[in-house]
Amino acid sequence: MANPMKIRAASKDGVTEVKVLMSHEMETGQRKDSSGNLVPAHFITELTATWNGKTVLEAQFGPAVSKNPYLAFKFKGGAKGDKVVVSWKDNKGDSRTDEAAIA
Amino acid sequence: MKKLLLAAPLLWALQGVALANDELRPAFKAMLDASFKTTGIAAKYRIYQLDFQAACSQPKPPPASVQKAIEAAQMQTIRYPADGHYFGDWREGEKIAISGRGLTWTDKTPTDNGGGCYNCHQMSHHEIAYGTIGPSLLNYGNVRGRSEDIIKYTWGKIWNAKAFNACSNMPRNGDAEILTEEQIRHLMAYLFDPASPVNKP
Amino acid sequence: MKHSVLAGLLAWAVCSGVQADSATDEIARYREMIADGNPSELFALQGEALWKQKRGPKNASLEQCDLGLGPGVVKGASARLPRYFKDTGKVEDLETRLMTCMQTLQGIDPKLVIDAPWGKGEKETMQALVAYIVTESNGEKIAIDMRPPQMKKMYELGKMAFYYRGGPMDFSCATCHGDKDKRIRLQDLPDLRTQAGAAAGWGTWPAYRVSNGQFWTMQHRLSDCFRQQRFPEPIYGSDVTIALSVYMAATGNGGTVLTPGIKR
Amino acid sequence: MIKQRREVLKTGGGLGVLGLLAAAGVIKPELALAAWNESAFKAGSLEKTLAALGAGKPANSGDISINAPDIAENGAVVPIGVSTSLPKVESIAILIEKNPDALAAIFKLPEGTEANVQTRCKMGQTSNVYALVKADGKFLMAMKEVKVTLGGCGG
Repeated sequence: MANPMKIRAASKDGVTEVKVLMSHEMETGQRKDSSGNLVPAHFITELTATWNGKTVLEAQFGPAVSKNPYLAFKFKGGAKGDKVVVSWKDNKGDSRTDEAAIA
Repeated sequence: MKKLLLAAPLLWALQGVALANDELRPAFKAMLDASFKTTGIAAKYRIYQLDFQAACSQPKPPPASVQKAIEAAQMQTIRYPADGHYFGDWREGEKIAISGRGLTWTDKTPTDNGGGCYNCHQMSHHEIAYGTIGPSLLNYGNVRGRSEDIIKYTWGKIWNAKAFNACSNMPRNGDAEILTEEQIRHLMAYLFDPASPVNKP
Repeated sequence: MKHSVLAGLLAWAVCSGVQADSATDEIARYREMIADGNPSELFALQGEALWKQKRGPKNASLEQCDLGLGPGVVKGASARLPRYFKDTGKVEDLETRLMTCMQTLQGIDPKLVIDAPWGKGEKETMQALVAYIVTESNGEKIAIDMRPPQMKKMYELGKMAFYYRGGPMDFSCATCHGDKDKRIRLQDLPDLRTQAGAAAGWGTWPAYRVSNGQFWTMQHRLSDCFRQQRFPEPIYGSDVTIALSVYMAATGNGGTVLTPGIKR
Repeated sequence: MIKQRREVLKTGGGLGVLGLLAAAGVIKPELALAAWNESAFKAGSLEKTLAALGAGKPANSGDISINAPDIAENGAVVPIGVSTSLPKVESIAILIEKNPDALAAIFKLPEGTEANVQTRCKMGQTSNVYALVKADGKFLMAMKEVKVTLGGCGG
């Protein structure tokens, strides 16, 4: 199972900033291992972020996004204690959902 | 007189260091023996020192007389090209200068070690990622000229830098068989060729 | 003629100087940009769970582990390591102390940690635990207790190891870390002989390495230094690694702990 | 490997039906975006990627800014942020010209989300980085060069 994300959400002057760190290899499929075999591609393809059930961001990633991806974005609204939920899925069908309360 | 006065405490200080080290030397040797193991081509015997390595293992360099003796001995190791050909292809030289690979426990048996030159030296007009442990070699051929003396000196310096500076930070590329004669020729071309990016902006 | 050559030389000297400075500034900007959002946090998250998780033949957690400030105290512990531990009669760094705790509390054989490849098996556990523990010392001062004679001896041995030249490239630690304001490629090299340099070096490792996406413990950092030095491989947790750690940490005493770091 | 895939691409095989339709301009790219946009992520060159995204040849815009360093200490992690003052932004894409496949990421921004995203990308070498913004139904673009340097020791 995939490891948890680290999500930070902070609201200031009516705008919530969300910062997400995801634990993922983001393997390009073009790298060779020590014995010379291609390591199969394994990367997050889609990500969705919601605030109180409303979608605030949809993203699609290619394998060029760095290992252990980082993402930061801002949306209008959000009160302290509101829930921000982030979900991703990868090209092998693995997925992960985590949440954080807005600080 | 003044000199003498200054020299005395300095000598004591040196002796003090030497004493502390001497007492601990057996413990230090035992520690190294117990702490390292052979992995891949990096055999354990690499922790045992050559004489000049030992002499250059203090916070301060050894006395001038010791340095002179080391330099003289190391000078004997330099092999100049038998056929008198000092220059190869600067393009190959650039690759060798850029590569820092070779001789670690994750490397295979070496035939294509890097020179690791950019770790310490500025060289090309175009490469910004250069180290500053050694002096800048930018425009080397243009600045130093291309006389026989400077060519021989440069070859010798690459082959065994310790012949010119006993405790130099620079590896003995030829003497320690880090680079082949062929590779050193390429590096020489990289340094001297007017068309090389070292000399041509 | 001579003058024009000189002028030309001066021109390139100035230009290259400017170029190098702006490159250094840009690298500083790059580092600033990646500092926020250090993936070490992902490892720390796992480490905290592992600290509390019952594991090993004794099915126990590490919550009673004494890292030097008493059983279970994690806050500030790594800022005071390495230290001399009376219960083992040894100077231990964070990782060897954790191995002691894993053995005594959980019954996990230290060999399982020592023999595992980096980032695999019990070394993966170790790296997560370390990420968690060093995060809990962020912002503290490096405070190595140098009173025990065992620490003094380790410091002297570490200093000897620091200057010890050997291997096919004749390198010592001091070759790269024994002078001020030097860099290798574009990476600044901390001068580990000085308090400021040692604090900057010791105080920012363990760290997440962006080049390979791995979290490196101090043992891993030191091992790779020896690899690049073309030395043989130091055994995990061996005395040479502890001695060098004591030398660095004690030299950096009073500096600020900024762990976990994020490095190239 | 890459070459092989490009060959496949030329002949049209290997593309999802949806991707094919999108590439042919039969359906709107937005529809393809609902699922992972394989045709765009595997399009290869910048030009082909822009085509696969239905962006054609977008005009440059001074209202888009790319927040990335001039020099990256390591190509494995290059921080790239895109922000714009353009109104009605629907999506933002990050493209890296010299990567095997130019497209790195696409962000779809619902109303209320600011046109300001940051992520980190891999760059195999020094390259131009493009930010493609779709605002009010129109594609616009900005560009910035990022130099990638080699690291110390053995690298």
